[in-house]
Amino acid sequence: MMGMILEWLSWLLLAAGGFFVLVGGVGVMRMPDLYTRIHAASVTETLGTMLILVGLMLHSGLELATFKLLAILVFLLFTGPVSSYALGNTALLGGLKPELGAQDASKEGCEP
Amino acid sequence: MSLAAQFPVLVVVLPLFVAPLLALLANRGNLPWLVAIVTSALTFAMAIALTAQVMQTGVIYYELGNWPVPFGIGLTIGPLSAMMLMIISGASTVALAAGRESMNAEVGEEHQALLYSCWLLAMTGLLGIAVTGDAFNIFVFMEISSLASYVLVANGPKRQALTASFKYLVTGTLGATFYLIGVGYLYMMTGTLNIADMATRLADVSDTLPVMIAGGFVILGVALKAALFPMHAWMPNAYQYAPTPVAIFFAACATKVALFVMLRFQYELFLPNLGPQASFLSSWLIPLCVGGFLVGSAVAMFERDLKRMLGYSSVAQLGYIVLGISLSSSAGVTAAMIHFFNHALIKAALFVAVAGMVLRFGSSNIEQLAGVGKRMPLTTLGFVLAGVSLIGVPLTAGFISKWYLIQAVLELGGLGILLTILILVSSLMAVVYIWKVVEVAYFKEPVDGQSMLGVREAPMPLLVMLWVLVFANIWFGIDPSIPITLAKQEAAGFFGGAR
Amino acid sequence: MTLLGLYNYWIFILLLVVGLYAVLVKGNYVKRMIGLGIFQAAVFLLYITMDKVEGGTGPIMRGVPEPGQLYANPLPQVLILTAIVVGIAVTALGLALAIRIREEYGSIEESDIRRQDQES
Amino acid sequence: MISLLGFMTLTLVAVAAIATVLATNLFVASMWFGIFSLLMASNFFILDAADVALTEAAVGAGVSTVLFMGALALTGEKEAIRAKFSWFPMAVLGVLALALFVATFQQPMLGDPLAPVHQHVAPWYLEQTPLLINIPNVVTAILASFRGYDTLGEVIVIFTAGIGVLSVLSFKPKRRQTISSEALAAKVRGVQHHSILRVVGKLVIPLLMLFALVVQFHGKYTPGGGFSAGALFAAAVMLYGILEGADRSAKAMPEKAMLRLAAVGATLYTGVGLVCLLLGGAFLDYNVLWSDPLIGQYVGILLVEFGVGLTVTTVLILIFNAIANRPTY
Repeated sequence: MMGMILEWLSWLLLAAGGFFVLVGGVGVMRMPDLYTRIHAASVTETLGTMLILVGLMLHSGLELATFKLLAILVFLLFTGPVSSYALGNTALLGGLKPELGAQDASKEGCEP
Repeated sequence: MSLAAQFPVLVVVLPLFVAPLLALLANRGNLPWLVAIVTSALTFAMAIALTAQVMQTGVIYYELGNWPVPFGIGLTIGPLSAMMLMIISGASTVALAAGRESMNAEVGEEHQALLYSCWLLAMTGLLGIAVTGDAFNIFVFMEISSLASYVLVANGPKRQALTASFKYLVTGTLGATFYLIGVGYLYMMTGTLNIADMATRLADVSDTLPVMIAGGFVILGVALKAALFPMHAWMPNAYQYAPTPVAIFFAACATKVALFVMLRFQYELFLPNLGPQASFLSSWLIPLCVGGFLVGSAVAMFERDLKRMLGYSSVAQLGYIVLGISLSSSAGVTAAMIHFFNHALIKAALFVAVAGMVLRFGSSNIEQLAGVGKRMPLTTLGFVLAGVSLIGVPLTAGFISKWYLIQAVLELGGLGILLTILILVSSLMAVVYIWKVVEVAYFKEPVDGQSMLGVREAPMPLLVMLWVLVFANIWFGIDPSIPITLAKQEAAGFFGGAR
Repeated sequence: MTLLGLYNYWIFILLLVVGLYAVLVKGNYVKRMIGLGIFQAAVFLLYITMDKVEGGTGPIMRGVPEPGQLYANPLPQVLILTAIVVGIAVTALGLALAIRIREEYGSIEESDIRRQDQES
Repeated sequence: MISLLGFMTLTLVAVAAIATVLATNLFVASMWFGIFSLLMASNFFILDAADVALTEAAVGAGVSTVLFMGALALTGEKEAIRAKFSWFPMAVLGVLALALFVATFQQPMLGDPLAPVHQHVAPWYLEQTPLLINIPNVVTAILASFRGYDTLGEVIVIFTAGIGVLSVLSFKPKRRQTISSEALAAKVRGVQHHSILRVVGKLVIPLLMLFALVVQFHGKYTPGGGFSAGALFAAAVMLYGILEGADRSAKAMPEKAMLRLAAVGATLYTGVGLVCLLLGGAFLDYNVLWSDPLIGQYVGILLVEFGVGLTVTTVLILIFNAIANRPTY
């Protein structure tokens, strides 16, 4: 019985993770400029991957593989957001102005 | 095990062991050069000992790591491999001995430790190919010699050396990767990598298409590495812009090792097993060789730069060797092997003479070398005698190889006569471009701007090496017993069924 | 079923053509190095496709292997480990040459370099 | 099911390759090349080639992308766009592709156990390794012992590339150098103040180096070995160089020391072979290294793999430092 619940739970998590990866993918296509795309991509990176990894951990039960998956999860938790930050920071330093901000600012006439 | 029994692997491992240490030497004086030439001379001595042993006892086998051959890597040294070992290590020793001063002139003091380390690595790669019996191992050592050769060419004095080296890198890597694809297909169909073992297992799959494609890829890859006619653009460039001692070494043996691989694959693998299809592969090469030696000699006639001219003449001479290989007959193999040996002697002598002239005149442009005959009599005479051997006048090594080539070609009947005429035409063209240099050297007055005061005879070691090579040319013209016995032994090996 | 069986070879052919096209046609030296990289990666794919055995795992025999266990063929993997390092060695040298050519000629485009050579 | 996944990844690989060639901005092209290598590595893993996947990921996706970035910083970013699509080479390649395509129908299917590849040499390795060398990872056994001569050639190839890049880049450009590389790095550090990145870097780099050492010395039991370990260690140093500035990574791993260590690695490998020679065995015959041949093989492979790892690491760091510290024009 316990195995059944775990099985269902892991399939559920995997499906949810898959869905969020899909959402992230569509978001990256639809967003206008780099900065908004980073938001969409980070949805895939953090939420989608986490759900899939936890789903896999439940799937493989208490073994060495689970610990390895946990290590990957922690590693991704650190490097995922940092790489998005690095991308955004370098883009800003590189002189790429965020698109949406520019339109509202020009309407109200203040510096972006 | 006695030391002599270890020679087959030591001949490759000695330079391989010394080269990394040589890279660490500080660039003090000519210490790197000294280490390089001592190693090269020792390797040459080992190669001669191996050749003597092969001539008595036939093929030498050596299993690395004591693993049985199809599972481990085995070294097989037959007569052809022994001759290649001698040519490679001999050419390297001669080029180092003759080229010290011109290397100091063309490459700065601070780059020489790395340069001579790359020189030894290039020699190691070539020796490794000549010795090994494993198809993938040939690829690894081909990469070692190629990488080291790109670096050697890139060290040339002028900036064009860099683009010449880059083109050589792209062509060489394409060739090596085509060869790798060919070996991949062969491995896919036979399941083994050792060439001898592959030959035994190829018979039952020989009619399938992938094996034909494997043959095509191997021949194409090796032709790219050997600068066969349509794909030869990189070679004259590389010889012209590389430092001259490097040109001596490469002209004598670098491209010939690729032909050595072609000969081994053609005669050991494709001919006995593929039957009719194999002759299709080789007959496809004949028009390329004819194009090679006609176009090569024709372009050489109009070339202004001496080294570039000799580069194109090398394209022509390699055309003769590939013609010998593509005849797929015992006489063809003998002719090809003899020309391996003689061409190394001729080209080494020519380039050593050119090195002397470039060292004293500072440029290899033929017009600027006017009056070199008067100022550097010994060097120019050496050049002329080597040129005579290139043309194939009797009593010289060139004549012997042309003689055996024409004998082999005539076996083809009607086509043979046409080929003989074409060979003679290209020899006439050789006369023209050698005469062009002779005319400039002896009968033209030096260009007035040129101050002839500083020009004196070439340095002593260069002259000694030049005349050693010229005498070798003449000696092997009169008594070609060594190359011929090796060639006959190898041909017997392929066709006699001894293997 | 043949589609899945031979798909690897078809992708190998496609990569071969894409890599060769980039090496032969593109003028930019760095782009040609990338093309060379793709061309060599295609060869890696050809070798590693050979090693797969249906129902076999990686060639690691931990502990006493139960008799029925099939293993992938280890030999192509060894060859490709060597070929990958050859690829990176050639790429590194090619890029170093491209850098020096850029400093000497001011550009790494085949057309500019040929023009400068003809002028001098 | 797995081969369906393989089918997907291979299609992605083809798409990535075509995108790489079509991209005209070279930074975009080298990014695509990194993605292409990573997809290729995942495909290798699906084909049961774990060692190759690890090496391809570390070398293909990691090191070569960094080298391309370094080279592009010193050369032009944009590619001269020649719009015309030249037909002749494409026609020749098309004919070649057609010939190869027709040949594929006579080639063994993917995963076919009766293919000639699995008949002759491979089963011997799988049977004999537990008896002769007794280490679980058969790939490392073949790499270091059965075909040790190949790997020796391999170490020399990577060493040649190292001294080749040094020799080519040792010619300092003649034009006046406006700003020294140290000053340039300090200026860049000032502007980009990657403080967050450097903090996380300090966390990740030691872990990456530790993982590289695990891969190096655990290579007999799990996928790994000299090549991938060397590439991983070099990737860690490159990450340090990128975050902290190339002059600091050059100070941490000076060129002279790297060249010496690379030479030591190469001669260590040849030295082990020669020792076997002197002890009476054939070249690279580890059985004679110890009284019991199995331990001899173990010791031989350990030393040889260490030589490979040392040379690959130091040469890749050498190349990175040489390219990253070259003054830009």
